[in-house]
This record gives sequence, C-alpha cells and structure tokens, in this order.
Amino acid sequence: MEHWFLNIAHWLTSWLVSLGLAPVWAEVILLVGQWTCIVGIITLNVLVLIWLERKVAGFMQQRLGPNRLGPYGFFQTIADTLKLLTKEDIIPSQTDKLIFKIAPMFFIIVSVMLYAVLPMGQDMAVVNLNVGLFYFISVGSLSTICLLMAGWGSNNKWSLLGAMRSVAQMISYEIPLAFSLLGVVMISGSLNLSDIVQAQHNLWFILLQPVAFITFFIAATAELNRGPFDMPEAEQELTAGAFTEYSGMRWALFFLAEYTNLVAVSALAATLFLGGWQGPFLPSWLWIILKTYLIMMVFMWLKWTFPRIRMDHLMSLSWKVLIPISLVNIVLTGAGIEIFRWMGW
Amino acid sequence: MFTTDIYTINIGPQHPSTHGGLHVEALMDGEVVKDAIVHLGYVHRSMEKIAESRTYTQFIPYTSRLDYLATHLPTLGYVQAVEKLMGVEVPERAEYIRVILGELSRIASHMLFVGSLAIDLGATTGLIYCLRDRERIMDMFEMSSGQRLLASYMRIGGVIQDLPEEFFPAVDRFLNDLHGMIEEYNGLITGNEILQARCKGIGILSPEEAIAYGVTGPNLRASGVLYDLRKADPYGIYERFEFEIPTGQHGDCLDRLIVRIKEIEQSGYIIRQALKKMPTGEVRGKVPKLLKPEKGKEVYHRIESAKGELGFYLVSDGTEKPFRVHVRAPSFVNLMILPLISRGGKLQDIIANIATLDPVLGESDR
Amino acid sequence: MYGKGLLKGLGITLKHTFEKDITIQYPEEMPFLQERFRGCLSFDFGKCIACGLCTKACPNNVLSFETVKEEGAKKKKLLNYTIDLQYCLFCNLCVEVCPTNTLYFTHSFELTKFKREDIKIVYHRPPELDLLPEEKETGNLEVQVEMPDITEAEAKRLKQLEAMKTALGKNPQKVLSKVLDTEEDIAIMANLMASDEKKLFKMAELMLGDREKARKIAQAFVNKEKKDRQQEGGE
Amino acid sequence: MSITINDGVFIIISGLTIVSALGVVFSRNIIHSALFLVLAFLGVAGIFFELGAGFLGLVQILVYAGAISVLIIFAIMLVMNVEAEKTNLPNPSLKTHLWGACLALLLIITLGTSIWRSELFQVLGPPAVSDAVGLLAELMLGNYVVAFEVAAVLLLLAVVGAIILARGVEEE
Repeated sequence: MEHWFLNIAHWLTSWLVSLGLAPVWAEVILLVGQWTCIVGIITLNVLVLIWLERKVAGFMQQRLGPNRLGPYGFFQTIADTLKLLTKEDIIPSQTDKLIFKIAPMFFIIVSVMLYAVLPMGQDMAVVNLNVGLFYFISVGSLSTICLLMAGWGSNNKWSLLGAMRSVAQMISYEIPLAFSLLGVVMISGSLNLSDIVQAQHNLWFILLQPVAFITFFIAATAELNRGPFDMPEAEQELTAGAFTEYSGMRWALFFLAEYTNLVAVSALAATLFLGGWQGPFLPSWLWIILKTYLIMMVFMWLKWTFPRIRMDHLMSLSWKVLIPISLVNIVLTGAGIEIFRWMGW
Repeated sequence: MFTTDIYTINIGPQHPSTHGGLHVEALMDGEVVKDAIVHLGYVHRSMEKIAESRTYTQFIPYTSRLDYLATHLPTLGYVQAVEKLMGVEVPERAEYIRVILGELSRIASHMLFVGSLAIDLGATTGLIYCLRDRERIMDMFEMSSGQRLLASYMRIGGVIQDLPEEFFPAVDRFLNDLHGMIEEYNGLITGNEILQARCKGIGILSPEEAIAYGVTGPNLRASGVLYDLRKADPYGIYERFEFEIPTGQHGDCLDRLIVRIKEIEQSGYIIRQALKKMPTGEVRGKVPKLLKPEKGKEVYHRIESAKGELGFYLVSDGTEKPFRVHVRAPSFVNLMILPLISRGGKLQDIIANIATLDPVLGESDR
Repeated sequence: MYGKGLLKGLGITLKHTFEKDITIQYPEEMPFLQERFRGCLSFDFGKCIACGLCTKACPNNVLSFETVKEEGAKKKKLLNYTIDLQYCLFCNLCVEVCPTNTLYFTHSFELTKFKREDIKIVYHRPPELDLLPEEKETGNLEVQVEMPDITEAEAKRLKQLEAMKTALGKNPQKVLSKVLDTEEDIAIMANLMASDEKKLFKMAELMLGDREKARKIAQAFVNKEKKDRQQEGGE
Repeated sequence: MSITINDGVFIIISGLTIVSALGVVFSRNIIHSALFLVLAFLGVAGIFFELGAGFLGLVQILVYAGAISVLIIFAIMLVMNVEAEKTNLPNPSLKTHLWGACLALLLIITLGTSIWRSELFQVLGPPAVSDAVGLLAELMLGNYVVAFEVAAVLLLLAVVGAIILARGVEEE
C-alpha cells in the first residue's frame, strides 16, 4: 500500500527506458505524467470538495444539502460542471477582452503550480525543492495579479472594488503568513517541506508552535479569500466582486482555482503543523489526505458560522494584531531554541 | 496636496442586499461614503389607487401585501380604521385573537430581520436558523387562516372564524421554546465579535434627528426614545397588557438589532397574557353586508406595526368604496434616514444600515 | 475575553450539524397541510344557485359565470363557471359569502401550468343536471350526478333548501306569515322576492336556519323598501 | 554542440522574456504594459531557476512579480483618468525620440562591453552549490550582518515615512 504510487512511477520509468528511450526523456515523460495526475487529482478533489462544502453547509443549517444525483447527491457537482461547460461564454462588450479572458486561466495555473513542492506522501513530492516553503509562498503571491486582472478586465466598478480589496488583503496577509511559518522553519532548520515533515517525527509542530498555527490559520483564511474574509466575493456587498461579470466555465475556473488553493493551503498546514504524511498503520499518502480534509472541514466550519469582517477591520487585524504576534512568536522561538541548545538538547 | 475623485456606485435595484427593488446611489470616495441617495418606486403597485376601486371589504387582502413579512399587522390597521369609520363593535374574543396573531406577526417580522441582518453581513447560517423558527409561526398562521404568508384573516368587525383547537398547543410550544431561540440568536449572531465590530457605532441615529425625520418603531426606540403606540396611543385592547418597551442607548446598528430581539421577547409575554385572558364567544361582530359610511367622514388610525407607526387615512364619499385611502408606511419614512446615517461610513456599512432599518419595499413603495 | 462569542457561535453550528434535518424532500414527501389550508379554489357545479354573490365579493374579478333563463322556468340556469386562478388572491372572501358552500379551497397547491390559458379553470354544465324531473324521480339523479364532496347531511339540507325555495316562490304569503306580522309587510316582501332571486334565496336559507334572524332580516328588507318608496313618492 | 533539455528550456524562457519586454514597450494600453512587465519578471525568475539559483528566482517572483508589479498597477489605476486604450501612445516629437535613442545606445554599449569583456559563453565552475539558502544565510547574517541590518533599518524608515505621508492626506 505504502509504495503503490512510487512503484508505478518506477515501473513506468524502467518500461520507458527498456523501450530504448533516453533516461532524460523518460524523466520528462514521467514529469508530464505526474502533472497530469496532479491536475486529475485536483479536479476530482474539487468535485468532492464542492459537494462536501454544500453538504456540510446543509447539515449545519439543518438542511439536506444536494441529494438528487447519485448516492447522497454525490454527482451533483459533476452535473453542475457539465452545465457550466455547456453554457454560453458571455464576454461583456465593454471589457478589456484579452485580460478578461486570460485571468481565470492564469489563476488556475498559479494554483496548480503550488502542488509542485507538496509532499503527498513519503518521497512523493513532484519536485523536492530545498526552498519548497519559500516557493509555496512566492508562487501563492502571484494569484493577486490574476484577481487584479479579473477585476480590471471586467470594467465594472464592483469587480474593480472587489479586486482592489482582495489585492490589498492578500498582500497584507502574506506578511503574517510568512512570519508565522518562520517559527517552524527555525525549529526544523530547513525550507524543504520533506525535511520539515521529518523534523516532526517525534512531536507535531502544532504543539511547539500553537501561536504560529493560529496566526497561520487566520492569515491562510484571508489568503484563500474564504469566509469570514471573503472580501473579493462578498456576495451581499459587492454582488460577487471580481467575479461579477464572469459566467459559465470561466467563472467555474475561478472556483476551481479557489478550491485548488484551499486544498493546497490545507495540505501545507497539515505538512507544517500536523506532521505531514506521518502516522501509524495507514500509508503515508492516506494520512496526508485525512489531515488535509480535517483542516478543510475547519475552514468550512468557520465560513458557515461567521459574518464577514469589514475591510478596514480586516486590514487592522493583519497589521496591528497578527504581524506583531507573529514577530513576537519568532523572537520567542529563537530564544527558546537557544535555551534548548544551551541545555544541551 | 492630493485630491481624490468621487465616483458613483449603484447599489441596486438588482442587488442581493437591498431587500427588494431598492436603489441606493452611493457617492464614494474610495471606500468612504460621501452621500447615499435613495431611489424608490421599483415595487410601486398603486395600492392606494386600487383601494379607491374596491369596496371596504375587498381591500382587505391587499393590505397584507403591504408589509408581507408581518402579514396580520397592516390588515389589522386597515380593519380597525374601517371599524373606526363605521363605528363597528368588535367582539372580545376577536380582539384577543387579533392581538395574538398581531404579536406573532411582529415576532415573525423581527425574526426575519435578525436573519436578514445576519446574511447581509455574510453569516448565512444565521438566516437559516431564524427562518427555521419563523416557519413555526407560519404554520400557526396556516392553522388559523389557511394561508402562510398573506393571510387576510382579519375582517371588518372581527376575524374570519375562530382559532382552531390545534392552534393553542402549537402557540404554547412556540412560546416555551422562544427563550431558547433568542439565546441561540444571541450566541450565533448578536454575541459574535465580528458582527459587533461591524454594527457597533455604525449608522448612528441621534434621538433628535430620529424625531425630526419622523422615524418610528424599533428604529426610533433604538435611538433611546421611549415611544410605542401600544402604550402611547393604545388601540384595540392593548391597555390591558403589561409589557416593557425596550430602548437602546446609542442608536447604532447593534442597538437596532438588540431592541428587536428584546421586542420578540416582549411580544411573547403579550401573547401569553392574551392566551390567559381570552374569553369565549363570538369572533365576528354584527356588520352590514354592504359598508356605506357617512359621506365626507374621514378617519386616521395608526397602529404599531413591526416597522413602526403604520397609519391608514380613509375618506368616505358615502358609497361602498372609499374616496381616498392613504397609507402612512413606516418603512418609507424610516428609509429616508439612510443617507443621513450612511454618510462618512464605509461601503459595507450601507449594507448594515439598510438591513437594520428593516425596510419592506412592498410597504414603502406601495 | 475577545473571541468568546466566536467560539460560542462555532459551538452552536456544530451542535446543529449533528441534529436531525428539519427540511423534507418535497415531491417524495409531501408537506403537512393544515385543515384550513387554502390551495386551489374549486367549485361544485351541482350546488351553485347562480346568485352572483361571489363575483361581487371578489376584489380581483377572478370569478365569472354565464346563465340562461329559459322560458317558463323560475330559476336562471347556470351554463358555466370560470375561475381565473392567476388573479386569485386566496383571500377567502368568495368562500365566506357563498350561501351554499359551492366554492371551497382544496389542499392542492401545485398550481403551476405550462401554458397561460391552462391557468383558467372552466366548469361546464354537467349533462346530468339537465335530466327531466321524471328521470330524477326514478332515482337516476343519485346515480348520475356525482357529488363526492357533499356529505349526506349536507345533501339533505340542500334538498330542504330547494323545497323551501319552491314553497317561497309558489306561496310566499303562507310562508312569510311565520316571520312577518302585517299583511302589508308580507306583500312587500313577496314582491321583493319575486323581483330579486337573491332575496328569495336568502330568506329560504334563513327560514331553514335561525327563525329569529330571518324575522329581523325580513323586517329590515321591508323597512328599507318602505323607505325607498317614500323617497320615490317624495320626489 | 547538441542542444540539451536545459538549453531548450533556456531558449524558451528567454524568448518569452524578450517578447514580454517588447510587449511592455509597444503596448498601447498601459495596463497591458504593466501586465507584460509581470510576465517579464516571471521570465527572469525562470532564468534564475535555470541557472540553479532557485532562491533568487523565488525572491524575484515574490518581490517583483508579486508585490512591486501590483504597486505599479495600483499606481497606474489610481492616477489614470483617460481611456485605457490611449494611455501609452508613443510621443510624436522628434526631440524625445532622439533622447530615447541616445539612452538606448548608451545602454547597449555598456551592456555590450561588459559582456564582451567577460569570458563569453563559458560556464564558470559548477552552476551553484546545492544549499544556496544556507550559504546566503551565512553571508547575510554572518559576514555582512551590519550592512544587512542597516538596509533593514533604512527600509523601516522608508515604511514609516510612507505611513506618515499617507496619514497626511487623510487629515486634509
């Protein structure tokens, strides 16, 4: 069980080489195969997630949730996707057409790129980058541009307002997000995600860095534009913010990307704070899936309980609360590490 | 040194948070509101003109469609106005039934207010819980009149028919659970720090301004003015009940929410008293089939509706149809302070302000 | 402490997550409807006496019907009855005013139709009603006229009503003497009833039911008529 | 000399960078220019990756593509009040063209000589050490810690200054 996927990869490589292919090209084909798998997994995941989100929301609100298609309405999302795919692609006449068209594509590309460094199990990262965590943060910051493009391209005041808000929000929250992760990096002494997972062999970092976990969680919610920080969407105020003018599959791409980001950030949280793929009995890839889904459930729980924060409160929460807290956390972590060293641990 | 441009953003008439066809033209400087202009009339159905071509009895079903969230209250106001015009006596039991259903309507309206405030601020689940509890009131309306939303249960001189047997245990159960419901709203909605941050100090309406603009109802009481027509100018049998009038101190959005939640509780007390005191007997007084009031007689009758002072002004010309009907709609008057309380706030505050003013566009546009 | 309210809210939603759902799956599971539920407005052809009170009571001109008066017949004959349901306010005014409970609300609430013209409900005269009296006497009526919604008691009452009406029509003086005192009044009332079928019907119903009430109303009718006559005389 | 995968990737990325840089110059819509600039930044980051300097590439993405470009776009959006299509037209006067040509010539000469002087197209040693981050950290927080801290203080001053300037607007 543990090595299913690795074995498949090995078998594929050796088979390609045995066909007379140069090992380099075999690697390239394998890489393409891995990415295809990742995109497939993401799409599947999103299908499950949207269903799960609606179901969880339904249960919280004492409703049934989707229950028509398939067992427990499981195929509802597939039907929705088919509907969105067949819908007319409406591009309003006054938009900046090029930007309007490519914004959702860029958004989904950036979201998928996040998965390159996530260890999906033991030795199961696509690229075992030694600056993996830094890669995650910097690539994640690119999605602001995509939202800005969507908002500007739509040529709609609501959209632009939503885009401006989300960009301001995401840039502000990148700082506490990165700072809260520094504590983890300091303890493990590496930016490599696999190394960080290894470092949690004995003790999960959520216990060593509870404050960092909370600040990370809040900042991540804001980075993901999820409730209660869903400023760019804000259906009740901005009618849908940056996505107001989008419809059909372009709109669906945005949502696909949002959920892709959700999975990625949840997986990152599981990797950094919940011991990643480590766990007894079950294979490593199953552990990370379980932990990711646990974190995503918490995200959903928050979204369906809280009202939306006001924009200026949101900004002051980042600058006046989260950043000082995470800075203090870094200082204390540094001091703690020194003390432990001094005590000879 | 620097100057910024003011731009216009149109909230509505097609917007999720305007509670119907309301159009607010917001003049913005960045996220700060410089002015908010309210445009009305998108739900205008010429109710007052319709009244002139209907008999006094025939206009009753239309009145429910004014404030459809508190269906019995506008109907009550209208039939009482006609009764005043004709000098009709209403049987005791009918009066008590009217109080019970009227207060239930008030609770239903306020519950929807709490829920819609929650969803306007982004808390979807809060709305669902409020609707869930409101549904029980709707069931009671269905028991009594057969209609859930637009009951038209009141008639000139009483009500259609007596309350059914199953109504009393249902209302009893509801009143027993009412405290738990309010606790839940307080836990999920009022007590939530995010909501408090968004409502506290937002949309402040001073008592002087409120009186000057003619604001009535919970919005006025949230500003600290102790004025409730049920006490100030009792109609029907309201002087027989003991209840408190909750008031706020700051006149901000949070006070408007808290006052309404407290009013739900007070309405519950009134219903309990009414159930206890209710006599048996007729529910429909002696009323001629064709109502022809004296020529030239006019009457103004006002009640405390869920939204504020709801007045009906009737002028008779001696025929079976009224010469003129005017509705003093509290939603309309209350909406007029939206620019006043929104100025200087943020864009998101307009949404909170609209939600806490609790306008029903069917009533304000008529 | 800041954040206590947030945690409390989270607790409330978590509690409800594991509670039983309150919604029902509608087409499979029909909602429970209260006894007085006002669904589709329906009409019972056999009971209608074409008095027209319902059309007058309706605020929105939903109801309309056509009658024909055959030569020699005392009553108008109802040809068809139309309920234009798209304008119905479900206000109960017509049901209240109907003297024979001809109009009633059913519990059917799925009133959506594909075509606009389907919304209008038209009741045509069932052929059973035009059977000759001999056929009726032989008992064909019970076989052919379907009145599933009428209980036996109601049917009995209807028959009595019909009998009373005939009596009032044929011999008003004798019947009216039970409620009116002077000869003059009886004559006026008989005239009134002859000219206005509604009044005839009203009296018939009242005579069957509350005798005291009938007396008062008959007196009121007569007084009004007297007053009117005086006014006419004055002018 | 055969072309390896690395060479191919380099050609693609540098081609993309050049095309987007040209896009910055030739776009008639200034917002498009700014977005092309983001693409150019990303291309440069790709070249960094190609050269094995992953950390630098990521800094390029985070700082330039993720933050600086957003600031540029914000600035453009906030001050722009004419039609977007006509914001980036070439200046018609001859004088400016001449000045531009002079500047371009100067830049080409400088860059060209520096490339000429260096040992052209020669790989100098192994691409990079594997633990580039560790090396960087030791340099920054070890040998050059004073310069690093001074730069940090300078940045902090700049931030404080910006805040004070921004607050001044609010009071007016």
